[in-house]
Amino acid sequence: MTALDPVILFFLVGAAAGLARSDLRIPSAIYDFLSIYLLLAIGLKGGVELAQYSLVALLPKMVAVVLLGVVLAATAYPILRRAGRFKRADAASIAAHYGSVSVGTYAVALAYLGSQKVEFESYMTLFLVLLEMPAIIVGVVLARGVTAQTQWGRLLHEVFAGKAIVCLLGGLVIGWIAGGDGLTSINEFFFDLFRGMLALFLLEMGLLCAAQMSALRRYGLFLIVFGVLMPLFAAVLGCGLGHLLGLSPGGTALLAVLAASASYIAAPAAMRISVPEANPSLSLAASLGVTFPFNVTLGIPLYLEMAKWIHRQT
Amino acid sequence: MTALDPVILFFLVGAAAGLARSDLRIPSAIYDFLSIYLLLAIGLKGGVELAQYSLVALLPKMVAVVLLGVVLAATAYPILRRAGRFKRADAASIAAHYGSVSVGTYAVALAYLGSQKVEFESYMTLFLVLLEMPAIIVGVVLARGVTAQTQWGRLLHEVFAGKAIVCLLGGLVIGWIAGGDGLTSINEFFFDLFRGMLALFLLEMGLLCAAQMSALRRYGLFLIVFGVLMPLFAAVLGCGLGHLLGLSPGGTALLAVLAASASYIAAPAAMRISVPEANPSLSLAASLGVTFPFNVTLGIPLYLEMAKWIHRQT
Amino acid sequence: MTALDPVILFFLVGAAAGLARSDLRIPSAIYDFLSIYLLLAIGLKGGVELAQYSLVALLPKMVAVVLLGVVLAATAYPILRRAGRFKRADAASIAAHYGSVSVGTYAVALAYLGSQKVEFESYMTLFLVLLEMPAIIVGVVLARGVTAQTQWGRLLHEVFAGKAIVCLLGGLVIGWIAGGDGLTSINEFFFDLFRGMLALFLLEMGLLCAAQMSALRRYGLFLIVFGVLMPLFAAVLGCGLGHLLGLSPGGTALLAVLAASASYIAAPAAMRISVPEANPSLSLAASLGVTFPFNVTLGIPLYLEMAKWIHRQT
Amino acid sequence: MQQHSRKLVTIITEAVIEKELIATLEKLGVSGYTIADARGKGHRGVRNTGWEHGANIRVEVVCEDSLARTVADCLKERYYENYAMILFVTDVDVLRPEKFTRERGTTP
Amino acid sequence: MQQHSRKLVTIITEAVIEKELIATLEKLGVSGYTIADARGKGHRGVRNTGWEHGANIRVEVVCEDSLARTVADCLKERYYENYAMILFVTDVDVLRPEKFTRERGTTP
Amino acid sequence: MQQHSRKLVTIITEAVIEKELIATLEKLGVSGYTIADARGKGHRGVRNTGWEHGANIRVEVVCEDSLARTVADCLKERYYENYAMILFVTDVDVLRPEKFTRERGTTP
Ligand SMILES: Nc1ncnc2c1ncn2[C@@H]1O[C@H](COP(=O)(O)O)[C@@H](O)[C@H]1O
Ligand SMILES: Nc1ncnc2c1ncn2[C@@H]1O[C@H](COP(=O)(O)O)[C@@H](O)[C@H]1O
Ligand SMILES: Nc1ncnc2c1ncn2[C@@H]1O[C@H](COP(=O)(O)O)[C@@H](O)[C@H]1O
Ligand code: NA
Ligand code: NA
Ligand code: NA
Repeated sequence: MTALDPVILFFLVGAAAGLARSDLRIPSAIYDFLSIYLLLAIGLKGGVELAQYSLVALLPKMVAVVLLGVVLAATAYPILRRAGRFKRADAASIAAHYGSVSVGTYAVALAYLGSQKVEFESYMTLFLVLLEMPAIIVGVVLARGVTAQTQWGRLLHEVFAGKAIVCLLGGLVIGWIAGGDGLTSINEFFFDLFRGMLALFLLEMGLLCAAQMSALRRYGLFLIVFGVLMPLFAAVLGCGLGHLLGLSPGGTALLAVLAASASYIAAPAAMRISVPEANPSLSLAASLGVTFPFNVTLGIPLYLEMAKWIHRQT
Repeated sequence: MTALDPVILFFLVGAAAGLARSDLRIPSAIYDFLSIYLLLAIGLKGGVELAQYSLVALLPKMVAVVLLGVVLAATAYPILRRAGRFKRADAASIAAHYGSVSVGTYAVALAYLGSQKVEFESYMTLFLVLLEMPAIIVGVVLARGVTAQTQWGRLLHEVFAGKAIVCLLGGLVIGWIAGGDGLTSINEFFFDLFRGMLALFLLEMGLLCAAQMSALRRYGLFLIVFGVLMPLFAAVLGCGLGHLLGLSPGGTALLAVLAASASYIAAPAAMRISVPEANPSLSLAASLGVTFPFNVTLGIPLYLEMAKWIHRQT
Repeated sequence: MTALDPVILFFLVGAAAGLARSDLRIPSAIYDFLSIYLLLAIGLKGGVELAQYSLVALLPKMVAVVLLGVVLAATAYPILRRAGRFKRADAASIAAHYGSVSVGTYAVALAYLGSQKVEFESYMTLFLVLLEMPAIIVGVVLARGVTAQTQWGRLLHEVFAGKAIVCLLGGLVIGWIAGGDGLTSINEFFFDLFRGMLALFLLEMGLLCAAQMSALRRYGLFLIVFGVLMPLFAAVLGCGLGHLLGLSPGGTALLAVLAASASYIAAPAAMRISVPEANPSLSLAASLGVTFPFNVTLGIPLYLEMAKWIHRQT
Repeated sequence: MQQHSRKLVTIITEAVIEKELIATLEKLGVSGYTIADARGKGHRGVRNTGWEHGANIRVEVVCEDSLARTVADCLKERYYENYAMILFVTDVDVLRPEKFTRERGTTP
Repeated sequence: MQQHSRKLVTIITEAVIEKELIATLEKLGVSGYTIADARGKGHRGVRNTGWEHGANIRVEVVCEDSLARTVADCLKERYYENYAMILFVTDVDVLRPEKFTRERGTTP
Repeated sequence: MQQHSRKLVTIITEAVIEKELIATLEKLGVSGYTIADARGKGHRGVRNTGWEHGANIRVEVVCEDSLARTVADCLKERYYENYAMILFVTDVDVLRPEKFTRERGTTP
C-alpha cells in the first residue's frame, strides 16, 4: 500500500498541519528550490537512459502523446460546461489544467514504481515534457477561439521558457550528454537525495492542498466529483494508449499517471495571463485540492494495477 | 572533548563571525528550512524506534516528565523574582523559557551521544515533545494568574499547532508508521545529512548568540550567572528523575539535557503574545546568549558524566 | 574535455535559459546558501590537510602569492587606462576584480582536477584566501592614491569580515582542528554533495552571466577581448610562479586558475563602497560575462595543460 | 480619472503579532490589507534578525477617514505599550472608493 | 532643499502579472519603478501563499500628475476586472524632478 | 485621535550601501528607520538580480520637517552622483510625535 510509503505520509502530515491551521510554512525560496531540484533530477534520470533511443524512432509515440493531451482537454471542456455549468472561460481553464501534467504526481509515481521494483521505459520523462504544453493551447483556444487577439508568441514563450520545461529539458540534455558515468559525481545529490527532497516537497504540497479546502467548500460538490472521476477516466485513456504503443506495464502506468495528473504550475500561470477572466481558484481547488491528493494516495497504485491487468489481457 | 566535535566548531565560528560584525548571514528561509529539517529528522528517528514501546507502559514516565517541566518553571520564577529582582512578567517569561526545551541543544546532544557511542531510550524524543508545552502554561499563569482574560484556547493552539510540535509529532508518526525499513529510501536525506545540516544550523545559532551580547551587557551579571547555574540545577533534577525512572545512562543524560536547555522558539513566541508586557530581549539574552552556548560546549559532556556517575552509585 | 563535465553543462543550461529570457530563478536565499556551502566545504577540505604543514614553512610561498595579486592588479590597470581608455576609477576597479579571485572558478577547477585524478598541494585554499584581499587594496590606491580620506579601516573590515573570507577561514580552522577523522560525521554533507551543490550554483551563475550580455553589448569589444586575454596572461604568470615555488603540476594549475579568475563577490562590494564613482556594470560584465564562462569551459583544462607542460620542461 | 480621497494607514511592528494584528484589523472592518516583511530600528532597538522574533512587518490599510481614526486609536491603545510599533496615516486618492469602505456588519 | 511635487502611484496586485504590468508601465513612459513582494487580503480573498499564484507584488511609480492619471486609468481599464489589484496615488516631494519626467518617444 | 504631522522620507537605493546609509542616517539623528528589500528600474538600469549587487533596498524614515530636509540634502550631496538612488518626501500624521523627534546629542 502506498499509503505507507513515507513520502505520502509527509503529504498527509502537511495536509493535517494545514487543516489544523498550523503556522508551519515551507519558505517560498525552499519550495522553489525543491521544485527546481525535482525537475532537474527527473530530467537527468530520463536523459541518461534516453541516450539509448533514437528520437526518430520515438516520433510516432511522441505525436500520439501530444494528441492525448489535446484529447483530454477537449473532453474535459464539454463536461465542465454542461454537467458543471461553468462559464466558458472557467471550463476552458480547468480543462487545460487536466490536459496538462503535474510533476509532483509524476515524481511520486516514480518513487512508487521504484519501491515496487517495476521497470518502465526511460523516455517517459520526454512524454512528461510533451504533455505540459498542448492542453494549455487547447484551453486558450476553447476560451477565446483562434483570435488574432491572443498573443500566441507570448503564450508559447511563457510555457517553453517557463521554469518547468527549462529544468526538465535542461536535465534531459545534461543527462543525455553526460551519460550515466558522467553523472556519478552528482549521483549522491540528484539521485540518493531524491526521495528525501520529494518528502519535503510533499509536506508543502499538503499545506497547499489544505489551503484549498475553503475554496472547495465554496464551489461545492461538482468540483470534487470531477476531480476524482476525470483522472480515473484519463487514466483509462492513458492505459489504453500505453498498451497500444506497446509500452511495458510500468510505462503504461506512468502514461496513465501523466494523463490522470492535473497541472498546478505551468497551466495556472499560463491561464492567468491568457484567460484572465477565468477564476483561478476554481482550477486550483480541483487540481490541488482534490486530484493531487487522490492521485498520490489511491490513484497511482490503482493505475499500476490497471496497467498490469490490461497487459494480462493480451 | 566535544569542543572538538566539528558541529560545535561551527557554532564557535558563527559566534566569532557575529562578534566581528561580519556580514555573514544565513538567510531566514534557510534557517527555517534547517530547523524544519532537524525537527523532522529527530521525530523520524524517534518514531522508528518508538514502535517497540506501548504508550500505555510509558504513561507514568510521560506524566513524570511533564511534572519536571512544571517544577523547573516554578522553581526558576521565585529565584528570578527575589535574587534577580525582575518584574513579575519578566520573571514568569524567563521561567517559562527554562522550563521548556531547546531542540538545537537536544540535537547536539544526540550527535554527542552518537559520537560517544552511548545508547539511550528512543522515546526520549517523545519527552522532548512533552516538555515543550507545560512550562509555557506555568509561565502564563505566573504572570497573569488563572484569569478568564487569558485566551487559553489561542495559547494552546499557538503551541500545539506551532512549527516545532507539528514537525516533531509529524516525524514521530511517520517514523512510527513507516518503521525502519520504510524509511530506508529517505535515510540518506534525513539521517546521513543530519550532522551536516546541524553544523550549518549551529553556524547561524552562533550568529544569533553573538547578537545577544549587547543585550547581555545591558542586563548585567545576574542573567549570566542565572544562565549558567539554572541549567546546572535543572540537569541535576533531570539526572535524578532519569535515574528514578530507571533510564539508561544515555537516557538519563538526555533528560538532563532537556531539563537544562532553555527554549528559544516556542516559548518566546508564546510569551510575546500571552505576556506581552514581558521584555523579550531579557529571556532571549539568557537562553540564546548564555545557556545555549554553555550547554552545547560544556554542559552536555558534563551532564553525561553526571548521568554515568549517578548510575555507578547503585 | 570539461565541456562534458556535467557541472559545466549546468552552467551552459543556466546561460541558455537566461538568454532565452526564461523565468527560471534561483531564489537569492538559495544562492546565498550555495555560496556559503561552497566556501565552507572548500575551507574544510583545505583545513584538513593543512594540518600537515607548518605555516612558518609556508610563509615565503604565502608572501609570493600576495605579491602575485598585487602584480596582477598593477599590470591590468595601465592596460585598461591606455588600451581601454577607461576612466581612472573604472580602470582601477576592473583591475581590482582581476587581481582578486573567484571562488566559483576555483571550485570548478577542484572538481576538474578531481575527475582528472590530478594531485595538488592542499594549502592552495590558503592561497585562495590570501589572494582575495591585496588586489582590492591596490585598486583603491590606484583610484584614490593613498589619501587619508579613504576609510581603510572600514575597507579592511568590509573584506576580512566579509562572507567569503569568514567562511573560508572558518572552514579552514574547523577542518584544521577537527582533522580528517573528526569530519567523517559531516563528510556526506560537505564532500559527497559538493559537486551537486556546485552544479546548482553554476546553473545560477549561468543565469547571472547571461544577464551581463546587454551590458557587454553596450561596452563593446574591448571588454570581451580583455576578459579573455587578461586571464590567459594571468594564468601564465600563475604557472610561472607555481613552478618557481616548486608546486606540483596540479598545484601550479590551481595557482594559474586563481590568477586567471576574476572576483565577482568580494571585489564588487568593496569597490562599490570605496570607489563609488567606478561603474560597477563594467567590471561585472567583464568578470561575470566573459572571464568566468571562459575559465570554466576552456580556461581550466588549458591551464592544467600549461602546468603539465611547464613541468615537463625541467 | 475621477478620484476619491481615502486614508492610507501604515503600521510597522513585530512579525510575531501578525496573526493577532490582522484579526484585530478585520474586527474593525477594514476591507483589506497588505503586508510586507521589513527590518528596522526604533525605540525598542534594532530588529533585523532573519528569524521571526527579530523581524518586523509593514502593514498597509486603505480606508475611510473615520475608520483610519478607529484603527489608529485601537492599535495605540492595544499595542503601543508592549510592542515595537509605529503607525502613520497618509492621504491617498483611489479610483474605486467602494473597495475601501468599511465591511458591513462589523463593530466600529 | 528646493522641492518639486510629483505623484507616487502605488499598485498592489498579483505577482503572476509582474512581467506584463512592467511592460505596460514602460509603454506608458514611466521613468522607473520599484517592486517589492507582499501578501494581503482584499475582495478577491487572502493572497499569502509562498508560491507565485497566491503572492502579491507592490509596485511604486513616481511620476508627473498627468502620467499618474494615465497610468491609473490604463491599469483600471486593463486589469481591474480580472485581477486582484488596488491602486492609490499620493503627493510626494522630490529633489530631482528631471528624474521623474515621462521618457521621450513614448505614447501617452 | 489627536494627530501630529511629520514627514516620511522614502529612499530607494542599492542594497550594497545599506550599512553605510544607516550610519549616515543615525549620524543625522533620525529616531528610527524601516528597511525592506526591493527591486526596480531607473536611470541606472534594471536592478532585480537575486544577489546583493543587483538588489535595491527601500528605506523609510519618519521625522520632523527640518530633519527631513537635512536628510534629503545630505543624501543628495553624498550619494546621488555615484549611486542608484531616489528619494521622496510625504506628509504623514502620527500618533506619538515624541517618537519621531531628533535624537538628542546628534549633529544636525
Ligand atoms: N522614525 C522612524 N522612521 C521609520 N521607521 C521607524 C521609526 N521609528 C521606528 N520605526 C520602525 O518601527 C519599528 C518599531 O519601532 P519602535 O516601537 O520605536 O521600536 C522599528 O523596528 C522600525 O522598523
Ligand atoms: N483596503 C485595503 N488596504 C490595503 N491593501 C488592500 C486593500 N484591499 C486590497 N488590498 C491589497 O490588494 C490586493 C488585491 O485586492 P483585491 O483586488 O481587493 O483582492 C489584496 O491582496 C491586498 O494585498
Ligand atoms: N520613477 C520611479 N518610480 C519609482 N521608483 C523609481 C523610479 N526611478 C527609480 N526608481 C527606483 O530607484 C532605483 C534607483 O534609481 P536610479 O538611480 O534612477 O537608477 C531604481 O532601481 C528603482 O528601484
Ligand atoms: Na493530465
Ligand atoms: Na528546560
Ligand atoms: Na585573479
